[in-house]
Amino acid sequence: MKKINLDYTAAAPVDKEVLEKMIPFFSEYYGNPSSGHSLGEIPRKALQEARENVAGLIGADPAAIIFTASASEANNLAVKGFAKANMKKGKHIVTSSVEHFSILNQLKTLKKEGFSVTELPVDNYGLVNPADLAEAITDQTILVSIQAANPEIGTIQPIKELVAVAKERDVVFHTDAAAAVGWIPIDVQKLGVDMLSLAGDQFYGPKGSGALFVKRGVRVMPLIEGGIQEKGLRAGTENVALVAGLGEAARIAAEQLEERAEKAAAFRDRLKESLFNSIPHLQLNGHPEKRVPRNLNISVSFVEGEALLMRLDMAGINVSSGSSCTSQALKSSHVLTALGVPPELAQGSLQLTAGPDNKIEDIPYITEQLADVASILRNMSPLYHQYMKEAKQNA
Amino acid sequence: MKKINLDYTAAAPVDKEVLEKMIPFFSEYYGNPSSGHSLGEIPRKALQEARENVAGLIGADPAAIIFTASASEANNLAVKGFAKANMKKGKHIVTSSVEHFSILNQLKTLKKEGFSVTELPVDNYGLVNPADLAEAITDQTILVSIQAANPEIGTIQPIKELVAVAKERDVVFHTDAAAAVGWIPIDVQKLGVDMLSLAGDQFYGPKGSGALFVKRGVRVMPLIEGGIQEKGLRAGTENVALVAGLGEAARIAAEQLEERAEKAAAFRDRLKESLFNSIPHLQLNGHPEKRVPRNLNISVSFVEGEALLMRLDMAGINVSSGSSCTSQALKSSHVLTALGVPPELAQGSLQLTAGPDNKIEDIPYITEQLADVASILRNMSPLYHQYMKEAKQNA
Amino acid sequence: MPEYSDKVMEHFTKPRNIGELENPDGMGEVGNPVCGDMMKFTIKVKDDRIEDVKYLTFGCGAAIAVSSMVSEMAKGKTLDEAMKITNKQVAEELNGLPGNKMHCSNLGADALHKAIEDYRAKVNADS
Amino acid sequence: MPEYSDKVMEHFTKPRNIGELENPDGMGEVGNPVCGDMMKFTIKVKDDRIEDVKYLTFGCGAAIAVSSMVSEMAKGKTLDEAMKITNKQVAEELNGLPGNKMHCSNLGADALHKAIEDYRAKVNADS
Ligand SMILES: Cc1ncc(COP(=O)(O)O)c(C=O)c1O
Ligand SMILES: Cc1ncc(COP(=O)(O)O)c(C=O)c1O
Repeated sequence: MKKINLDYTAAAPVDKEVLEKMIPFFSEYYGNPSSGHSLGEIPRKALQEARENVAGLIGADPAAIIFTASASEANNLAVKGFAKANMKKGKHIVTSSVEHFSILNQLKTLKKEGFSVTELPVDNYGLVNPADLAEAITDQTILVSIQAANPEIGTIQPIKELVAVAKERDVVFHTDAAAAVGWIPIDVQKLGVDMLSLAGDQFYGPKGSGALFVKRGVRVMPLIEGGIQEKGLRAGTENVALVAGLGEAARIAAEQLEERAEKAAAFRDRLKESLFNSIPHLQLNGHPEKRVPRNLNISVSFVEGEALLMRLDMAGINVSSGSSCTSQALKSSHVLTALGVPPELAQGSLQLTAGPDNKIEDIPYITEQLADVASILRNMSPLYHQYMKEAKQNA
Repeated sequence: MKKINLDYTAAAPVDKEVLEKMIPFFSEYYGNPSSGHSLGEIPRKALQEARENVAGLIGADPAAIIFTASASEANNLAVKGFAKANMKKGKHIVTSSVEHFSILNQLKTLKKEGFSVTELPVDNYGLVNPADLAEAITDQTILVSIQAANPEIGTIQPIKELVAVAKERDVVFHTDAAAAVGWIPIDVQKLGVDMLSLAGDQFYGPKGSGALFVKRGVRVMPLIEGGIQEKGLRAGTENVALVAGLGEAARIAAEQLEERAEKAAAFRDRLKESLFNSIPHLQLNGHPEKRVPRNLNISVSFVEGEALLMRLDMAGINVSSGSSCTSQALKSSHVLTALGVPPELAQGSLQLTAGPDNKIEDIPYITEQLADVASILRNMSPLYHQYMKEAKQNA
Repeated sequence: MPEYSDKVMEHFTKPRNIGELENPDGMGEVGNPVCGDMMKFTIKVKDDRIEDVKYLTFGCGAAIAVSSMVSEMAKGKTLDEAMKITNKQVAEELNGLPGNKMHCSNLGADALHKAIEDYRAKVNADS
Repeated sequence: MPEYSDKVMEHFTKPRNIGELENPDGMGEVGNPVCGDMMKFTIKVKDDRIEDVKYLTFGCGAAIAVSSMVSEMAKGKTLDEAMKITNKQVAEELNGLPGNKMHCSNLGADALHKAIEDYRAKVNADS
């Protein structure tokens, strides 16, 4: 059976070169970068090299990069860390309704601690309107946190415009760029952001590798306190191997960004065309153009996502879904809901992310399989039967 | 030149078997354990297996293990997480003066947030007295956090006795066991602790792998919020490879604990004997018997630790020191200070930790080198010249 | 999905008795697309026994397997017997369901009972 | 340590002019073991020039290299010239010191100046 992964947002293989870069730091150059003796030397240099490569990918000063163990950690450090350090200036934070849970859930906690939070709405494509941000900012606002791109629907936010609005009011701007870095050009200086989160595993680096860019002068409090690693912003013996992997992944991503993006977009566009041509009653979720190149998100009317996902899995095709049954919290995608996608279409949503192993030649197979699966499930769907009855009556 | 590492607390090589266990999860079984499709299956099983192995090493229920990216993170989750979740019951925390900075520094932050903290003193060997704990606990006390063993001087605390005192007053007990797990038998049930932190890299697992045991019924708030991985206590895509490595390291440690401990202690004891027999003016720091088997800590009178460390490094021997010049924060060891070690002896302290590559046959070389280095540095030390003058005058 | 039993997978992959009976004697519907699962059961009754049963299901793997299982369990049973089928029994017949699926997807018995009640209400109305 | 320049390492490894002059013309001491560094300079002065200089140092690699460097810089200089040697110059001669060592270990010029002042005080007291 063919094996076709279309769920590279959930997880992707570590790039071969990246893994090679990492391996020696486990058992060979295993020293602690903080050691005063020579065993610390090579690991320390590896950290510095990684810092430069990660900084290079986003146009930052290497000294502004704080390594973390995930994008979730970077997001928590950025938002809670900034809120804690700056609460005397105000206790209002603005975000969007389509953020990742690692932003939204910590804001719930901050609310309980006396902060107020404004969740900006998005349009049908998932875009935040800068005018809404302008309206939301008050004298109490200390932070705006809006994602660079959405991991589920791929929509790319107008960060530069949003930053301009925040800067007019002297408000610090954080962007969760985990779904963007490595796939679209991101330059912290051109965008003007003060903080930016990224995740190594989103561009073929290892899981458990992330980073937060914190512009010089922006004060945040550490989540993990202890030693003064990462300028005191993140205690704990540095994870040299994974950081080296993150750095190498960043180096390669910077080099190959355009090529990767073009390849992914070409595949994604062809797949979309093929699916929409062959299968009736599909709907595109997210923006038709302003989306990360590897992301496709569709809703298959009348059927539920987990059932689709399972049947596709049996056909060797891996996807994910925004249905409630596939979510950890048993709620259907808050992102699709924020876009105004009707509940039954949110339940039938599929997220397809192109990755390194996807071939244009596989598109007919994927299309055929999804067509089959959709038709099997529609045939047992009360919603589909009802639709067909109504269509008949109307005819 | 011989290369002899005696600084295995700072860092140790990942065990070969452990690394082999990890490798496939980077690029082959790279799936996300939270995925609804088959790519998540093997990673999910690996997590579960690791959870069982880590639990097995400390006699815990696998469901009570929360994976973290370091002992520092585990400590912060335990203390701040518990404090946040239980502050309505009281705002007093008891700890000891010889804890790791990942305990002490977060307590400084909690103090600023209205908590009060009692740092129990230790005796000349570094031991906390249970009677002192009994006296320190008030009606406001919600948590006691005392380490199982000290990483620097190796002293093992009487945790069982300390827990008994806390339990009499219904106070939750956390122990930072990062320097103990893998080297002395640790059983959370026999000890009676409610929370326990451990670090994979202290028993030949990878850096960036840690865990917190949280007994059923003990409430903590997450530091990193977002997805509901690790029962909602630690958000972020699971770091499957490193967790698998931690699990394998735990499995092997459980199997080989006695053998490893005996081997390390045999080397350590012979080394100690040889050094004290050959070099005048040495002092042992920590307890003569109640110490982790691999740890030796001595002070070389009249000289400073960084200079010792550098000259030993040039001779191929790696050690660490509690001198202020070798610390990140440029302060001499708070542990040695708490023991009442005089400042000049704290400056001249050396921490020697036995590890997998240490051979009894190397002890004469190590002794010779340290004797040489001590004598070179003493010959240029004003303290030594003064001592010799006084000795002459007294003779 | 890997948490599903083989029996669940077997019913999900090859669901029995799919469809909608024409002129059913009883019809029962539960759930809605918002919660993610929806089932419609239709039955034919003869001599107080369920002679035939079919269902349509919008829902996850568990919901589909549960519908299929219920239809098999119900077929041939007297109405009183069928009314005694519980969601818990259905889950047991399927060799268990993942904890988080016990509530939201395990509604098959409810739908069946609704269909039986619908039939009984009609019979009562006719008599 | 790997942050030390080659020049620092060279002076640390082979420190020049170690010792304590007998009957020195001037003696200067700075630091103490609590802060981690301690230096004792002794000088012989002839014709207002530093004819000989020796030191004893308790301290880290930087402290030892600094002492050695200062002793080399001072030897043969007039007292006025030697008084103009700054800690910053010493660090520069060593091709730099790590940032965190600039303050605590870079006290060699201070110790030298103290020795010169000690000599001058004695000369003044004698005259
Ligand atoms: C935009 C965004 N933020 C945060 C995260 C969290 O990443 P992690 O689970 O690695 O912490 C993700 C994960 O995919 C993401 O896409
Ligand atoms: C007792 C103890 N606690 C905490 C830590 C912190 O470990 P890490 O730096 O891996 O977070 C250490 C490190 O050696 C330790 O020995």
